[in-house]
Amino acid sequence: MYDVIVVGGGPGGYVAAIKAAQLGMKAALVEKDEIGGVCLNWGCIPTKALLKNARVYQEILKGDFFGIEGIEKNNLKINWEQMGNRKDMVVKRLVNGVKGLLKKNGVDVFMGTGIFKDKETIVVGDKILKTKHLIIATGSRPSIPNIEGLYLSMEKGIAITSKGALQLNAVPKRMVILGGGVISVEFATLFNALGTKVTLLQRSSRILKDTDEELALALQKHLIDQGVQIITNCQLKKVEEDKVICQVDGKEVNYSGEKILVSLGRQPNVEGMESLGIVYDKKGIKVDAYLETNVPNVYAIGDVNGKYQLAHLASAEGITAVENIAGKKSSINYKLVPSCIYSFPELAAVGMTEAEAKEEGYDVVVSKFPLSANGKALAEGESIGFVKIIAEKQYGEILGVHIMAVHATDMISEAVVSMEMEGTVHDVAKAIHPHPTLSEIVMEAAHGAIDKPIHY
Amino acid sequence: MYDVIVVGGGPGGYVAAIKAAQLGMKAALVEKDEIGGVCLNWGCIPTKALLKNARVYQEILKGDFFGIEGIEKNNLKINWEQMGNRKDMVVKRLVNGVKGLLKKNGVDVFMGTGIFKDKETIVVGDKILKTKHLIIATGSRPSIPNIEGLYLSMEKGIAITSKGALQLNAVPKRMVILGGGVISVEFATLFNALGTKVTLLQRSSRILKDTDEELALALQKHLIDQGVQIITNCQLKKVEEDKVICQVDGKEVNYSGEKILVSLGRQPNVEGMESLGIVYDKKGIKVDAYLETNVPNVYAIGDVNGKYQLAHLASAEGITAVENIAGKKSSINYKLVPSCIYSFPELAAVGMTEAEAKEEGYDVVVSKFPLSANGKALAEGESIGFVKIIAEKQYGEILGVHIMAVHATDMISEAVVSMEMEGTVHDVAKAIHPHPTLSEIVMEAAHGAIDKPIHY
Amino acid sequence: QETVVTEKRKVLATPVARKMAHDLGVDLTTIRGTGPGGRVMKADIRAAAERPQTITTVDS
Ligand SMILES: Cc1cc2nc3c(=O)[nH]c(=O)nc-3n(C[C@H](O)[C@H](O)[C@H](O)COP(=O)(O)OP(=O)(O)OC[C@H]3O[C@@H](n4cnc5c(N)ncnc54)[C@H](O)[C@@H]3O)c2cc1C
Ligand SMILES: Cc1cc2nc3c(=O)[nH]c(=O)nc-3n(C[C@H](O)[C@H](O)[C@H](O)COP(=O)(O)OP(=O)(O)OC[C@H]3O[C@@H](n4cnc5c(N)ncnc54)[C@H](O)[C@@H]3O)c2cc1C
Repeated sequence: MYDVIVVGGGPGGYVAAIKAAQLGMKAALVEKDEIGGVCLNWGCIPTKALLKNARVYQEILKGDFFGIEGIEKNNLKINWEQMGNRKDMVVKRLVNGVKGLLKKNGVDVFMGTGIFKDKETIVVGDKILKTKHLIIATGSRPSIPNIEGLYLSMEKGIAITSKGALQLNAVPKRMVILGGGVISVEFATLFNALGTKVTLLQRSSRILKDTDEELALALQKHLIDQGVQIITNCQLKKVEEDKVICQVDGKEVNYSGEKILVSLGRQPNVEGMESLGIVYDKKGIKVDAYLETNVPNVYAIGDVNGKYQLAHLASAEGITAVENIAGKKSSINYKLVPSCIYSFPELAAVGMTEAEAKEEGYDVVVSKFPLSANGKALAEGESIGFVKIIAEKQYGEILGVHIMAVHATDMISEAVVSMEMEGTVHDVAKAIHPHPTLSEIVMEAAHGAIDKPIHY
Repeated sequence: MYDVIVVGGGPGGYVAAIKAAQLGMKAALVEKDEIGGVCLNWGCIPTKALLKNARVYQEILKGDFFGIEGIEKNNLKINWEQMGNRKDMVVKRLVNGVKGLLKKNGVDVFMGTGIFKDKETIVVGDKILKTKHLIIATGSRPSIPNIEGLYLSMEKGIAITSKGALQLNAVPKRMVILGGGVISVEFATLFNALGTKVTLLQRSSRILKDTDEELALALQKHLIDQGVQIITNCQLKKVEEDKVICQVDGKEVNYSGEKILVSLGRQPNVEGMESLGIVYDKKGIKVDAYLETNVPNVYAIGDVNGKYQLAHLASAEGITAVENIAGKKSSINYKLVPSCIYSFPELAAVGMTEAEAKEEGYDVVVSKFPLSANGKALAEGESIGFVKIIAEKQYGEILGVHIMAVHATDMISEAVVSMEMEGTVHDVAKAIHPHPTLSEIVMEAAHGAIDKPIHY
Repeated sequence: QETVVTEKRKVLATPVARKMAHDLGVDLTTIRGTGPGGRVMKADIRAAAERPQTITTVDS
């Protein structure tokens, strides 16, 4: 009899299993495919490894500017195979690391599909496992909408999902990306930087609908400047092999690509749980503030509960669920979950957008500061972007921070921790930020929210 | 009659002048050389611009690893002139930016040496300026110790200071660096990366005496691995043109270089202030907690007060002095001043070192987490380094954070803001850090200070 | 007779909680924080301000 069985070995599940073991529980983890889930194997990590390669390529192309001579641009060649090998090595090392951690912490790992018999019984192959608590962490998979011809194109290997894009044999000459969410934007960045002619088709009027409008539009403009073709207000009609037929401004237009990347959202893996009597909808399994489902002692964490699709949130939910199993009443403040986009430059945000804060009725002060007025940004030759702080007026409490900058994803944690402690713009302004760093823009924007920034 | 005259236009002085004007004071700034001071013209900014070039060069050399083919390493050439031009353009743009800000805020700028007549009177050329308050922000210059033959070598242009190193005609084949402080380490990093054979001579048993020992030793080892020759416990005896004669382990040894970089500390610019009756010593002008000198209404900020030699502190002191002139009782918590070293990888720290915390009698918990267990670090191919959090046991209050990592300087602000708000390891552990980022190591170390990290 | 020595604990409170406590006249030292590590959050102050005042008699 286990204290906890976790089904699904992604960043939600494996973290939950390790945490449970660390708290002294007898824990098992069931995974049907690869330990590490989407995140380590076909998500966060492989994409970031490839993006790094693309970034290095872009820097090499700018060698002259940085005073490095002797690079024959015409002789440069993308060795996609080597890029893939490096990516695979990184993934392998991390997956092995996680396996080691599971072992070290004494988690029993069962490889195979977990079949949900009842809330206390999980069957894996010929093993019947019994448990007091169950954590469902089965994750998500791409949604493939019912567009005429799309399945056929996928069967022919022309239309692909993000997983397929990570396993291509070569860098495609032309690629059409369906969808304008985070994953689409990251792949557009990647392939555009590697020389692919990318066309991104977006249903609504701009990319990145969950991102603060000002940042999303700034990035959209920058992507276009960098050569990505972005078609907004575009209704998909039909796919004919390598051709996507759609309607834009009332006219039928078509775009073709060697590959068509389908990135139109993801759906929860909820199949096979009928026997548990768990309540779920299209978005995912319903949970309460403590991540417990309608069935007592059964929890659902990560992508499968449909809140957000973020690996760090999956992990945090894993820890939280386990703490609740241990009797603590632990919950997550979903207003303080950061999200990142690894475009060039990066976007990172936490808290409310300007629009959300106004909608919620806050008396809002908005302060912005551009990278172009920051010494480090100029010294690095990376001066595109800005920071935007949204605070409420009475105390100056920070409600949201949005950053567009080359290292935005490393910078946002300052904002997360500040907001975790209900920090105000006064605190951030008073904290001496080192010079010269990009993080000074956060301090300057905080000054601007109180009074005036110095350098603008 | 001015409300404030600021003498010295570095990051201390120009920020003070702008802040004074923003608060409605009539303000003047006196600068004898270049607006922006050491920091913008011959310090923080030009060094970081050059370091970026060197970093790009290093990435280019690793092109194969990142899957970029067709770079003939033998054909690569450092175009030092272009590197210098880019650096100069960055400096010029920032200096012009500051000039624009001074103008926009209505600060009167006087170019020329400020002569201190009395505490109310500054003479610049043929102008006699009167003021109610005076801020001394005259900065510092390199100390040149009285070593036999050193002046002669300087006269011959072989021995140079950091300013000289920024104005070299070519990348030297061999360079000897005297001293193992921050500036020495940054130049060692720079020239070593550009192919110079660098020898660093250090009096004590390790480089970076103010840095946490563990980090300093880790960087020292890494620099040696990268090809820098570091001679510790080295007593300088004599310089003979391009040869430095010293004593190591009781034996006389000598090292020679095309250039000898003298980086043995800096001394305050306190000359010509006798008429003010200001108290100062070898380190600098004495000030109280409000940055006021022994002479009422006369303040001293930045390098000239000898506290630390950090541009961001100079600026913060500038703002603080002006706030005090405006009647606020404002002061700086010197325990919360971050310091950064832009080596490859970078070091950044705030608060106490492990040794300091123990000396002060704290019941200390120390938690470390390595980059090699961080997904983003591996994806970037930058997995050297670690974070070290020092907290006290009772509340878990963070006393010091020390980071060695490729983007450490952008990451340290999270720690500064946390400590500014008396944050604990509980707050930092609870704050959801985005995945995959280097900043996750800070969260993991916080978990480790409470209990156990997940990924180690 | 036993003497009770109450250790003077430092109050961990968020910046907003501190200001709000000041504005609402709540004594921070009387609040049990619900934040990480027992930190007093603004919600704790709001709850305390809404609680009916209890009259305490102090023995001298
Ligand atoms: C291309 C791409 C890039 C991304 N980049 C980022 C990023 O940079 N940052 C970020 O935060 N998020 C990113 N994400 C999202 C992130 O990958 C997910 O949010 C995260 O993986 C969710 O974790 P999880 O544990 O909930 O589920 P998953 O990672 O989906 O893991 C679920 C696991 O459960 C297993 N499983 C399912 N059913 C069963 C069963 N019945 N029995 C046994 N095992 C089962 C699956 O095989 C899988 O391994 C990205 C996603 C994609 C697709
Ligand atoms: C190579 C190098 C790299 C550095 N890198 C960094 C770094 O990365 N980060 C960091 O924080 N710090 C760095 N520093 C330190 C930083 O430059 C100083 O701490 C900072 O410049 C101090 O600012 P300040 O305003 O006190 O004085 P300064 O910048 O020294 O400016 C003083 C100004 O006063 C003027 N002046 C002096 N006397 C008079 C007079 N009588 N009348 C008129 N004008 C006068 C001078 O001409 C000068 O412009 C570096 C220093 C060096 C040398």
